[in-house]
Amino acid sequence: MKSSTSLGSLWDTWGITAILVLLLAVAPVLTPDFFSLDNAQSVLRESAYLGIVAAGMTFAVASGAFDLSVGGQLALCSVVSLIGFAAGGTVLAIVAALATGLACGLLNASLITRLSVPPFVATLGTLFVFRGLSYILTQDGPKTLPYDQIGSPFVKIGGLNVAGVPVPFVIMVGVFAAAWLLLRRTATGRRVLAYGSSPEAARFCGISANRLRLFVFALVGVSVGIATLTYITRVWTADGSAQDGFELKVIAAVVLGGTSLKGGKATLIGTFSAVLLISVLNDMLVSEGVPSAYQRIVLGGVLIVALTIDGLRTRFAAPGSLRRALSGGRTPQPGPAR
Amino acid sequence: MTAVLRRAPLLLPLLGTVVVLAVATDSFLTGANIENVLVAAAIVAVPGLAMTFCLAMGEFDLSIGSTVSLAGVVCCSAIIAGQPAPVAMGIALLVGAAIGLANGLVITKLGVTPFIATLATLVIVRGLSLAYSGGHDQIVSSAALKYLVGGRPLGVPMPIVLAVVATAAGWWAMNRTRFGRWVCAIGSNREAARVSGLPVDRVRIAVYVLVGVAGAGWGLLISSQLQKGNGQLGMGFELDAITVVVIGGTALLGGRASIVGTVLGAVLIETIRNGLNLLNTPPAYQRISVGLLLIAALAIRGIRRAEARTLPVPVPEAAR
Amino acid sequence: MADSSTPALLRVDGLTVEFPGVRALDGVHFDVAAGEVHALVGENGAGKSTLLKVLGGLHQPSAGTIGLAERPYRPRRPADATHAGIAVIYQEFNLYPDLTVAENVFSGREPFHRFHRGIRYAEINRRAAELFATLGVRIDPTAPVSSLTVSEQQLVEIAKALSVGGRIIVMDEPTAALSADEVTRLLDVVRRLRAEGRSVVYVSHRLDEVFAVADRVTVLRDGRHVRTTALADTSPDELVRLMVGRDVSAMFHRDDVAGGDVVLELDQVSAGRQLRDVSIVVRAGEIVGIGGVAGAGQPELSQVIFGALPVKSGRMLLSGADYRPKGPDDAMKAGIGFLHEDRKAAGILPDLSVRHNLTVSVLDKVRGLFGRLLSPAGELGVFDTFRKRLAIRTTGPDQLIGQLSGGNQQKVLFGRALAPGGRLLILNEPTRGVDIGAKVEIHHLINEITADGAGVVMISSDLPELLGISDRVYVLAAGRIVGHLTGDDRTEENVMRCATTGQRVFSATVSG
Amino acid sequence: MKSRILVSLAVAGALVTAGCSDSNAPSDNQNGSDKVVVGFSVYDMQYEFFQKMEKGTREAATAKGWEFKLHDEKSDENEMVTGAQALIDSGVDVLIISPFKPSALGPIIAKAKAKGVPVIVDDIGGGGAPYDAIVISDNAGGGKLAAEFMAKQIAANGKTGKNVASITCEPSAVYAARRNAGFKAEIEKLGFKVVAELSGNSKAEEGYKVMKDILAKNPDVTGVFSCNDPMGVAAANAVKDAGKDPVKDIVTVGFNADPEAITAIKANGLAATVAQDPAAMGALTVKLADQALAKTALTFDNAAEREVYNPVQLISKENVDTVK
Repeated sequence: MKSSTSLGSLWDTWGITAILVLLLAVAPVLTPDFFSLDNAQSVLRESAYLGIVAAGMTFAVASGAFDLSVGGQLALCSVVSLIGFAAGGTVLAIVAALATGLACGLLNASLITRLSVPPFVATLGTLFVFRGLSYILTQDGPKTLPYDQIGSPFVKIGGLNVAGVPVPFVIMVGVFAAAWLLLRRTATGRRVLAYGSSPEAARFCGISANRLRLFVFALVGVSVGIATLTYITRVWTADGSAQDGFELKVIAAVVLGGTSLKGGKATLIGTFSAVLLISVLNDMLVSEGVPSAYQRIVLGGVLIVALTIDGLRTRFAAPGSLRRALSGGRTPQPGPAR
Repeated sequence: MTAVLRRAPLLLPLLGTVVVLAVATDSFLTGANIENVLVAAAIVAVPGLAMTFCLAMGEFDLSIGSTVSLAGVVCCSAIIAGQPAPVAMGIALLVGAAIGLANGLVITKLGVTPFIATLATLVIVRGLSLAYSGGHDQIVSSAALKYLVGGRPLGVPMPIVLAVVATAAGWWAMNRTRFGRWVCAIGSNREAARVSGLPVDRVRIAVYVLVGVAGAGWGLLISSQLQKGNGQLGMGFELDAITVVVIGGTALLGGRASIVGTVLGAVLIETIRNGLNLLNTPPAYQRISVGLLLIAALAIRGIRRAEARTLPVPVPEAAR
Repeated sequence: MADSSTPALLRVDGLTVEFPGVRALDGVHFDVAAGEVHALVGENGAGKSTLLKVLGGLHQPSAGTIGLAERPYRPRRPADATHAGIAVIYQEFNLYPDLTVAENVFSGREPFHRFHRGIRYAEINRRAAELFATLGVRIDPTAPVSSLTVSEQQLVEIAKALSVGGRIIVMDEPTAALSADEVTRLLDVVRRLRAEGRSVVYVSHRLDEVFAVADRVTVLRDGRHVRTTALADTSPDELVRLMVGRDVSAMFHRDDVAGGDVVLELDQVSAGRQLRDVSIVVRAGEIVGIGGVAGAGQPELSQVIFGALPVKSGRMLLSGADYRPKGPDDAMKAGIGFLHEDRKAAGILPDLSVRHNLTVSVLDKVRGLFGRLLSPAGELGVFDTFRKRLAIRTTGPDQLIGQLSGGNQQKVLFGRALAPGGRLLILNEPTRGVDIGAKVEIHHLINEITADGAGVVMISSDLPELLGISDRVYVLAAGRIVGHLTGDDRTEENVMRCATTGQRVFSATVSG
Repeated sequence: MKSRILVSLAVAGALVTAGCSDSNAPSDNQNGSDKVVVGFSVYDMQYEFFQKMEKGTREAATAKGWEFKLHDEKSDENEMVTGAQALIDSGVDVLIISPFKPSALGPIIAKAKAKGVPVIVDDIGGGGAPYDAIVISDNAGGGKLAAEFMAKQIAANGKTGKNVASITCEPSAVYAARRNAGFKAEIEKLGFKVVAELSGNSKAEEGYKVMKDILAKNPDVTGVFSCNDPMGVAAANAVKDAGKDPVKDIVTVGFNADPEAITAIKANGLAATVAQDPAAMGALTVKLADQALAKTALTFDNAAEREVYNPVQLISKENVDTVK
């Protein structure tokens, strides 16, 4: 495909990947057994659930919104999935996870579209609601995959490798491939970008805001449902407190990847690389025995540095883009708008 | 009456909650309990007022919970090191200001989105707080520090005095001074503010410093209650602060702010929390009710807005 | 009046402004005398806006000097311009919708109480009222700006300029969004400013306004100075020639087209806040103009046809069949294209490429082999078709639409509107903010579209365009059709009479 | 575009394939070197309790001449599983773990079993997984001790009120629930009534607020038990701020014997706490690990659950000076 490439657009798509490659290049020096099979598998396996949700979240951010409830969704999906497993084994566990994710997404979507609650507040509210429901379902203690079910195909999802590649990572790659097709090669994906770029213009392109948001938030829910399958089969347990603060990790990965919080621009490759970058960095800090207080400082610093590069680039680019980069504010609407 | 309700729409749900709790419990309407609720509300209202300025500008500060922790740690360890309590408190407030300044500079000079910049400082400042305290409780026994929550000038609990003063100052600053009007101007139309020569970056930095100082103040109040500081305090407080502002009616997009709304939001949240405790409600249900309250508050506003327009004008995205 | 012997108040010499890869201004000279209205004209991209931004302190020149009252003037930030008494009113208003009128007027310069720091509201409200009085208008200083009409917002900008004691007031396309009577009022204000001894730099695409109000005119082309002359010494045709660099014949050309079958019929349609009992007919191959003062219901009318606004009562017919769109997507499926009047806010998709901006209206038709997936080849095909047909100047399909000139953006949006089938086109302000060259091209294009059998509904606040291009004109006033003009009845006087007085004028030749 | 995806995948693939080339990680490292390597996965080094536990474990291990590897779970179940499994991958001979989520021990123990690494659980809970042994404080017993002390102290205070309250941790903390259950059963047996049972989510801030609410609702409570010390000391502060005495008026008892509780007890700012000895627990896990490596049979206090109890002790003003 021919494209008018500039340094800026290259950075948009590949910047974070470049940093990841750089990090991988120095990783063996800093952490000698970084590329041991076990460690590499561990890095790929542990980030799968984050990556899968980040793929879904990329669509939400591309549409100009985000979903703060994914942590609550993950907890609820996990709890319901474990209940499903206890009741009906592998199949029911998988169906329960996916159905719960979809239901959570649809609830968010209907609050946003039917009650006109801004996505930020709607999903902040449902974050509390989903976690509360998870707590209610686990009042007698966390739900668990029993150890004697270790031979069950469901339990195996988390630990299994295919030709040396962890299954959760395979699922994550599959999700990203599907997400890429959805974003770049379907009408719906294009409409998400169009809507994120200019909701008002999109309306006059025949794009229904309600239908689109329904799709986006349902998609996030489904991605959480899929992520649950790789998450719960790795940690085997869940209750209302599962993955506290998950939402901010996911959004950070998406934005770190280069998807604009203003909407309209998205890069799944960037999200993918950002997820791996966080995982690799975390692995290196942990295996080097850096105390957790300093791990936080390093991870936060990386976030700022990566986005500073992006911020500076936008800032000092052509004057036209300066204007848009700053257009947080609105211009007065013509006519008696309100 | 309708005019009052229009300006402070939260009064209605607040009165409703009060009536329900007065009937459902026999301890809600006691002097001790009302004071209890108001003190708790006052403590969250103070940072909420600062956060109101941030949201009026159309931005967020997610780092405030970590500031709470670091300020408490710094203050208490300074007292342990032998500093007089007022000096220690001053140092803590300065640390809060420094965090705010760092946020402001990263956002304005490096062009990092506020959401991400303050998310990063949330993580970093939490790390600093843990590292500085070495993971230990910094335990103090300071009457001067205790005065922040325990003092009763003229018989009124100190947090309420602080909140009243902060509310009056906040209302005046927001609605009657250049600073407040510039904050709303920036939230209303950032590009215009820049082109018309308002000191946009300076105002933004000032707001982040304000939030940083208020966060540190929040930390001092918490440390005053607990007589200690440590790396775990203030987790998740950022959402508490934003929640009271949003429930209070300040537009997420910026441009308009309701100082009184923020205070009422704090009172409403704390009333409900207190009521659920008086009713011995399990914590799971407490979470759900806070979530539903948030959605309900904004849904009512959303529906009202939808009715008010006939020509479909774009509904701006909240999250931008 | 300007006199060559009086010293210039503002003098620009050899001004050059460079952006990465572009020289936006190249050695431009320009001067303004005290008490003069000096018009600045040129096509889009000629450098007018850049010159304005230099004067306003937003851009820094790479070469050249500016003198203000015989002293060097080098603004580094907007505040410098304000201090020097130069007030620039940009095309995009710099207002705060959530703040009051008075707060907007005095923003950044609010007088405040020394002790308690409170803004002196009584003072700014009074002074704002006084400013509006000198402008001869009544606007409540305590009303929020979001409640004002566009023309009132324009006046707030002017009041703001006056309040800084502006010796020189620079207006960029001040009438772009105004209706005819509002334009008249604005020109009065400009004359009033001149009478007070202030200078006005007036930038406009509309030459009739320039001739109505300005003393001298400077023409820019491609970032260079072309000519400065007194208006008495020139003519519109000459100015157009200077701006375009060539002869533009037949500004408003309309091919003769025989009306075909009825494409669209509205029968007593009411919608929105003010559209009431509107009945219109559009035939294949016909251009139907909709005129009226701003706010008479034109956007509502266009949106109701496009399904973006629900019908309250009455009915619509498309080629004789019942037409009840639930949304714009239904309209698009029926082959209706739509051009929004606000290209920037509701037209372009700024983060998307030219190709994707074009194909967004036909995503269902560019499916590839698998049925569900988009076909890149199909999209390129659509792009190539319209690039050729509309002569869109772009570096390639992947160029971001924001990087195109206004005229080319508009052509892309035309392509988007045509792509669904070109059965009926609803064009809101099709040439707003585009330069004269592009304007002529767009008029040609509309002619071609109708020659292919499409019906066109065109809404334009540019009266000469409306009358020059349309076969028939409906006039709206307060949401009702008050006039239907055909043939020789299509005069500016008739339109204005209907639009402003509500007097009903219906040509006898109405049929069907 | 497609090629971009491929490159991106290749980067990820490099992680795997590069590993394959030098993958000779032995599943059984015991013959790798003479030195025993012990891995310790700790709940969260933010907390003093676990800092002490880590110190006790490390000192006992180094005293035996073992190599000590630490992993911090940072209160995150994903990090717990990932890090503990990484310790096993890195070739430790024995794993000691204080699990953030006991119910997430399953996958860790499954991996350890596959590699023949014994697992000793330190406190919190075993989650029903087949670990080799668990050293556990008698949480329910501690709750019972707290109740007995409280009843005695209330009587000593000359109060006749029979209403007490309890402040619990977040609903997911199983070990804390046991403390509360032990307390509640005993105090009710002694004729008291638990009139308020509210969660402070393990946090000091919330413990303070909840205590304020309890005082507003039941000003007549004569005692309050708190499932951890941060909340216990915070509750005592709330009692003081209400103008009452946390020893003489409302007997406030915490759990853990954190330094702040010890300090408070000395200053009459808290009536009592229940001491676990995390350092001793750490040392005990190392002893058990040594036995497990030597394949000697372990002796349990509760063989069914393979539990080894570490005694708990009530700390009040009387014996607080004996605490180091």
